[in-house]
Amino acid sequence: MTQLLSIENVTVRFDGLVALRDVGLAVEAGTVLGVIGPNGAGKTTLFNVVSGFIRPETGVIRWDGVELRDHQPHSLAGLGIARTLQGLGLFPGLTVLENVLVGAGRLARSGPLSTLLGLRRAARDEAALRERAMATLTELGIADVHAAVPSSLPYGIRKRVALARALVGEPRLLLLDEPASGLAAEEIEELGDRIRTLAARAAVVVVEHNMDLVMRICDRIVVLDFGEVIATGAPEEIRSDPKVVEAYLGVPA
Amino acid sequence: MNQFFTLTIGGLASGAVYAALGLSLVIIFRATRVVNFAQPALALLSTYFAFTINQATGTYWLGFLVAIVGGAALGAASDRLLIRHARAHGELGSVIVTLGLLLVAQAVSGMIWTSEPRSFGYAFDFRGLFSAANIFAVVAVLVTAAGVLLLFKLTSLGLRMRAAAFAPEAASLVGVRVGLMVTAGAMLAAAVGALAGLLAVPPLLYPTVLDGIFVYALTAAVVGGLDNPIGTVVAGFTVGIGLSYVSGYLGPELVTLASLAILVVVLSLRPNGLFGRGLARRV
Amino acid sequence: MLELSTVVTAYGAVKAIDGVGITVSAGTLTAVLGANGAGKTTLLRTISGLVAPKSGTIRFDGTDIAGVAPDRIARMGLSHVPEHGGVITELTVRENLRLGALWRRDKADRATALDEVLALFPPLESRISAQASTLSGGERQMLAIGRALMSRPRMLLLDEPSLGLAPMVTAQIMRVLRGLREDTGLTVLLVEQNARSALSVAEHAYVLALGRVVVDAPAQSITAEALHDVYLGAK
Amino acid sequence: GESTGAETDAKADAAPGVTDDTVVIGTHQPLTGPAAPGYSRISVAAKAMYDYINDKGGINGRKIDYRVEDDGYNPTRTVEVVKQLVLQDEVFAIVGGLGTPTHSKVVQYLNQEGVPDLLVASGALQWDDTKASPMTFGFQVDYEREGKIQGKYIKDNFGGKKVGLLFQNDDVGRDAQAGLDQFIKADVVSRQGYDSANTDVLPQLSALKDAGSEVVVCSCVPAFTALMILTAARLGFRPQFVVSSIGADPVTLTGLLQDFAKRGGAEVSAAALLNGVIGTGYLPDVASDDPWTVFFKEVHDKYIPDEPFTNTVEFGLAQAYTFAQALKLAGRDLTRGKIIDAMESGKIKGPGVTPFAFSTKSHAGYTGAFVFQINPDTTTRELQPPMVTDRGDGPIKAAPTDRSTPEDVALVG
Amino acid sequence: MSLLTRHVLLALLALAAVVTLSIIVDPFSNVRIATVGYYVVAVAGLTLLTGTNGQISLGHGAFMFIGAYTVALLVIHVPTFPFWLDLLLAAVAAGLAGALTGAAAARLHGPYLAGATLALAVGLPAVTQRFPDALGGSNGIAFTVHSLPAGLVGTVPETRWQAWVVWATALLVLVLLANVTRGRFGRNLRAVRDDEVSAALAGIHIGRTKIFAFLLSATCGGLAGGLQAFLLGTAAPGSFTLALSLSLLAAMVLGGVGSLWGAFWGALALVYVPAWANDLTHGLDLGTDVAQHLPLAVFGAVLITVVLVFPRGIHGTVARLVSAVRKKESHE
Ligand SMILES: Nc1ncnc2c1ncn2[C@@H]1O[C@H](COP(=O)(O)OP(=O)(O)OP(=O)(O)O)[C@@H](O)[C@H]1O
Ligand SMILES: Nc1ncnc2c1ncn2[C@@H]1O[C@H](COP(=O)(O)OP(=O)(O)OP(=O)(O)O)[C@@H](O)[C@H]1O
Ligand SMILES: [Mg+2]
Ligand SMILES: [Mg+2]
Repeated sequence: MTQLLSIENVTVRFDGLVALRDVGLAVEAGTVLGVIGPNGAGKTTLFNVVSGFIRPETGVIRWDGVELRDHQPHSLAGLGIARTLQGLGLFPGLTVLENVLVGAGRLARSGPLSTLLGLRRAARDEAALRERAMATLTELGIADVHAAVPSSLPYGIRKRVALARALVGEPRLLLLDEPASGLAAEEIEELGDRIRTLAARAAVVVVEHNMDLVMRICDRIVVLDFGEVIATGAPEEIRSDPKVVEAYLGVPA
Repeated sequence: MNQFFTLTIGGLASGAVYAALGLSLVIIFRATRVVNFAQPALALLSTYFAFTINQATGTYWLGFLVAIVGGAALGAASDRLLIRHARAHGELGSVIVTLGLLLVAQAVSGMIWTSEPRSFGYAFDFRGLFSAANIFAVVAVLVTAAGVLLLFKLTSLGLRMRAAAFAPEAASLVGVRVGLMVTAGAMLAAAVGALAGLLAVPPLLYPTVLDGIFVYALTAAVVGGLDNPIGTVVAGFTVGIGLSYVSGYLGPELVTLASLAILVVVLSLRPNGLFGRGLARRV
Repeated sequence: MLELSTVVTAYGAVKAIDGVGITVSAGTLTAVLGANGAGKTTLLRTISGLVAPKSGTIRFDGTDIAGVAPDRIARMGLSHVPEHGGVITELTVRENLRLGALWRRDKADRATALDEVLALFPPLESRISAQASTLSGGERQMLAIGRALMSRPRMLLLDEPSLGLAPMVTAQIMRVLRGLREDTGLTVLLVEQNARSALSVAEHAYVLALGRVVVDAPAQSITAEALHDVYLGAK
Repeated sequence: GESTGAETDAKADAAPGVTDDTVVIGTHQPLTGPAAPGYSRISVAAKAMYDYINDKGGINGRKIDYRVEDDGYNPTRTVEVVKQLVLQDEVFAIVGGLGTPTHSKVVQYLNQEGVPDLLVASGALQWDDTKASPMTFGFQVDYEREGKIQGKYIKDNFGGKKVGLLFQNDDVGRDAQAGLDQFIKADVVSRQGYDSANTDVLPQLSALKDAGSEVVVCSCVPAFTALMILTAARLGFRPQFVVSSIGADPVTLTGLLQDFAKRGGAEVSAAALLNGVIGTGYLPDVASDDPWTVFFKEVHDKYIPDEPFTNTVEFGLAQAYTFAQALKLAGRDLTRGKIIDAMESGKIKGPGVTPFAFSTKSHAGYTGAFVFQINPDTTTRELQPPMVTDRGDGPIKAAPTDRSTPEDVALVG
Repeated sequence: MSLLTRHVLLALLALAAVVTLSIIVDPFSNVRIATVGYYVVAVAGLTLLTGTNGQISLGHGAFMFIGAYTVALLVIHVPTFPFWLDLLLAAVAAGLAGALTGAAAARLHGPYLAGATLALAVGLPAVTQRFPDALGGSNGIAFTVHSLPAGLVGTVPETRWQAWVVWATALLVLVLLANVTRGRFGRNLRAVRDDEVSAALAGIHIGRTKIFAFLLSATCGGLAGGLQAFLLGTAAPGSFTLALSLSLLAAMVLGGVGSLWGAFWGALALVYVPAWANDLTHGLDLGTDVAQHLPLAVFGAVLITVVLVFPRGIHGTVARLVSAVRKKESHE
């Protein structure tokens, strides 16, 4: 197994508050890694470090064995890392298709000059992107709403649009922040199946509070509490780890 | 040395004016999240009210009072009739509506009081470097700023005003009378604006008199961090003194350019102004 | 305590709520369930006055509050925690909490309420002076609920309070609601996507589909299968 | 390209805007915007004079249709409105276009189109260029001539005293200094420019004071004269002020300073602040019993009684009157060529205290000024009778005394 | 038909319309037509920046200033350059200034950006005072552009020719801008406007995109200024006041934000609303002071009314009416 992404000794501090302390983890191709922990444990912060929104005080992040230094959020897509946000983060002024097309931008080949001049190349490029975006929408079963604006759609559909935007760029690593929140039970089930299928093409890291989902789809789980990794292991191990039960899961009702 | 001294004191006096108008921009921004371009126009109309009363009665302070009260009334009216509705159309819509109001107010003051400059006196004797008029201006601005700061920081009225401005819907759900708060903010802003007008206008009053001052006041407000009354007052005085030096040592034609330079330097170092909070978490 | 009859709310031509009748008796916890887009959020927004209904009556404690401004309804003791919390991110955690109880006269009680809320949500205590914009998603949700509790409401409208919260916190909130209902007679109308946890604490439940009430029954009598059918049927 | 002789003749024969009973003329004025204060009344006064003339039957049987366009002192707008006046309204002439930055942008156009461009309301030197702009004529005394007369007066009466200069940062200030420097260059201890958009002149006045100036000269517009006097008072600085005609009108200044008279006691009354200020002028003092002033006052009282009778109003009346005179001289068979000939005829004897320079060789306006001082009661007294000079280094001579009166001109029936 | 061909065809059609119109109407209307033309360029550039990319600029007059002075200086000092080269260089100069401004502005948001650009509009023209010899001080520079081709002298009036040149340029700019906004880059601009975090995660370089938007927009501003100078033969600081910058913004909103059609309507309104207000005033018998200020008041009132009553601007309202009429027709 190849280590796609690895994080070592990452520490993040926000004036006084330690959001992450000495965190390390590794993501392997073809697997789903779950990151769980209480509210404010630092899960989203961890994603922010990987995405380049936050510079860690210490620590190393390696992508494909190469250390990422001073990487910027926008350079991530080019590396093949896609991320969905804890909220929706859709572009309200763009249609569903356009939202997804923005995510497909990294596959484009023509430069700004050919767009400006309206060259054939740009048009061909655009057509290819469109095809690709529609394919992704079809895959997620939402091709019929491609012309709608997000605000007119139910929450569940919007979440799928966000997922489509992350997927369309054919990432090798997908970071999903609470993908199931706000979804109905069947939708969550469907989402779980989809994530498992995705794992064939891309490694997935999921931050999620829905334990049923996490336990079902993850190959491994990392548990954070107050910014520290308190447990790592397979779902069964985690479920029965007393530290995890105390900090996060609580006594099963 | 003497020149330096004069420039400093003179700058302080103009700084008080920038601070006052800047303060009124900050208040209206805090109350409505709109940078109100009509703010100087409301101040102008208020000052014309004072002028008219002065002419009719010969008493300065009655005019002063009418200007402050009239300003507050104008603020309330502009909010109820226009700005409230403009907010629904986003930042751009609000900018344009307040701009339209500025033009109308300037035109109306020209229609009523003509474009010719009118004599408008100081509150106190203006003679001497530390003239009573100057001291009054500085003190009035400092007191107002302190009052505004206390209002926002310590009182529940201030908290409600801020809540109403930031998140009207959420504020209404916790029982805040959003409409009332926004109007209160607009009134307060316009009253402070009227004060700024009364301090800024002497010796001459004409429809475009506050145009230049508005630019420096906005500079002060932006440099200070639009949300921050104290920052704005500090920046107002700093801009006043700084521009006074530029005018005295480098040439008066460079003053506007210098205010641009100040803005560029400050904002490239601190995009939310010197005292603005930029910590907001993005993700 | 709360009684809706034939309430219709529309966004433009689309009726999001279509002739809904609901009764919530004082001191009970009632759940509203339904698929995405069923109209649950709209229902709560209509009750709290954020959107005005097209027709129908909404009685709160006997007074018709249809079309009344939200701030007045809030001051009547009906507190709404909107979807995604409605935390005012530009204010600090403390200011957000203060806002919740501002219109309450009793100062001493305000302080007690603050202590209670902080005890309930310890993460808020450690971040009390932080700007709410820096909070994590779950912390914001805690803040929103805490703010509503600060006002010591007589009735609470909760829109998906478990969204983004750790399971333990969700369970704890449910416990608190149950406790408040028992101790103070708080009435709760709870909207949940997560039917299981909602039904476990509720006495009565309504299920909405396409803006209409399709199930109106005691919570225990609603089975997973029945729900499943409704949800699927709604799609 | 170059226009041929025939073309020029055709243009000279043209008479657009002229019908049997009317002649249409136009002007551009700053009615709104930054320059409106101080200037917005000129066209009001001019209109009053044209109304008076029209009520008396017009000139050569034609009534004058005076079209005023607002350019907001914005050169772009000036070009647009002047093109509108020429192309759409088809005016016969542009009369009294106001402002150097504005009017300088249309001079070339007007000359190229052969439109008479008469009595420009600005003291810049550039209107007097018979070669490049044969259709353009100035009106007021140019800033350099006036500067020379001031300079000589200061040299003669305050010889050896330290002189400070306050000047507007544009051609007004530049030209005025060119004139002043011919006489008092050596005595100048400090030169301070001000920007007309910035009303804070404390830095300048404090520098002038620090330099020990005993005489302060300014070719300021009235607002800045008032600002200068007040700021000096603020600094306790009491030099001898010498002010140019554009900003030396006691009536206007009293108005600008009146609120200080109402409060704060006699010490800061307008009269006290203005007492002793020396000014130059080329139109008769508005308070005098000069026959022209009396006549203008009559027109004023009849047509615009609500306006204060200031120098600005007199300026507008005089300017309109001067144009009407040219119109009369051009005769009933009016063409553009004829009005130019009339202007150059040397027969226009204006209301001013000095003659116009108008001839085929010069298109400059008034050629000199008199010097006066403001009395304690804001009336004025003449310190030096009208003198005339040229814009070069020519001598300063007494002006001819054979001024005409309104009766001599007998413009209207 | 490809997008480009369609845009070019539309532009040619429009040019033909302008030429026809310019022949029918009187010479002064040609001045107005040309004025509308250069405002279209400026407003279209602004709509790309503000409407599409969400960056409010209160200082676009400053870029027109740069364009106008570039043309003025080139005409005077390098008379051998053909005027189209002057225009090109004016666009380039303003574009460079725009890139610089964009770099400084990229981190600014909302009112801070508004304040900074406002200071730019007020401060930059003051440069002329600093260098009165080179830039003409407050009087500015007057000059003449002889652009009428020798073959047309005598047959085509100068004003008509100018209208053609301005509109040919304007339409070229509109075609380029239409290409940009319709394509991937325009989408990215809108994505950055809507949500910077999501846009960055989608691989868009936020800073670079914003700077590029500023560059393009300022280029249009510079070109508009250059065209204005070409048309009027002037460049003076008094022409590039804050009022100009704000008028451009107002025109954009009047026309309909974010659409190139909106730029056209807005420019039209910018030229004709004051003109009509002026004519109206001349036609009424009002007191002097009221008459002097009425056009200003009318313009202000129009701004307020449009935002509050027709928030989509002229274009949005027209588009809505058209679709309503179509619907009605299809029902019948
Ligand atoms: N920019 C910031 N400034 C200050 N504090 C921050 C900032 N970002 C995060 N924090 C704090 O760091 C801690 C970790 O936040 P993070 O968002 O990573 O939590 P999380 O594990 O994702 O929680 P949740 O499950 O509630 O989403 C929280 O206490 C949060 O308030
Ligand atoms: N502001 C709005 N404008 C137009 N349509 C809306 C608006 N808000 C909601 N809707 C529509 O009204 C219907 C009901 O929406 P509502 O948000 O009340 O559903 P919900 O049951 O709360 O769904 P969810 O589980 O996604 O929160 C949906 O079809 C939705 O698309
Ligand atoms: Mg999180
Ligand atoms: Mg909902």
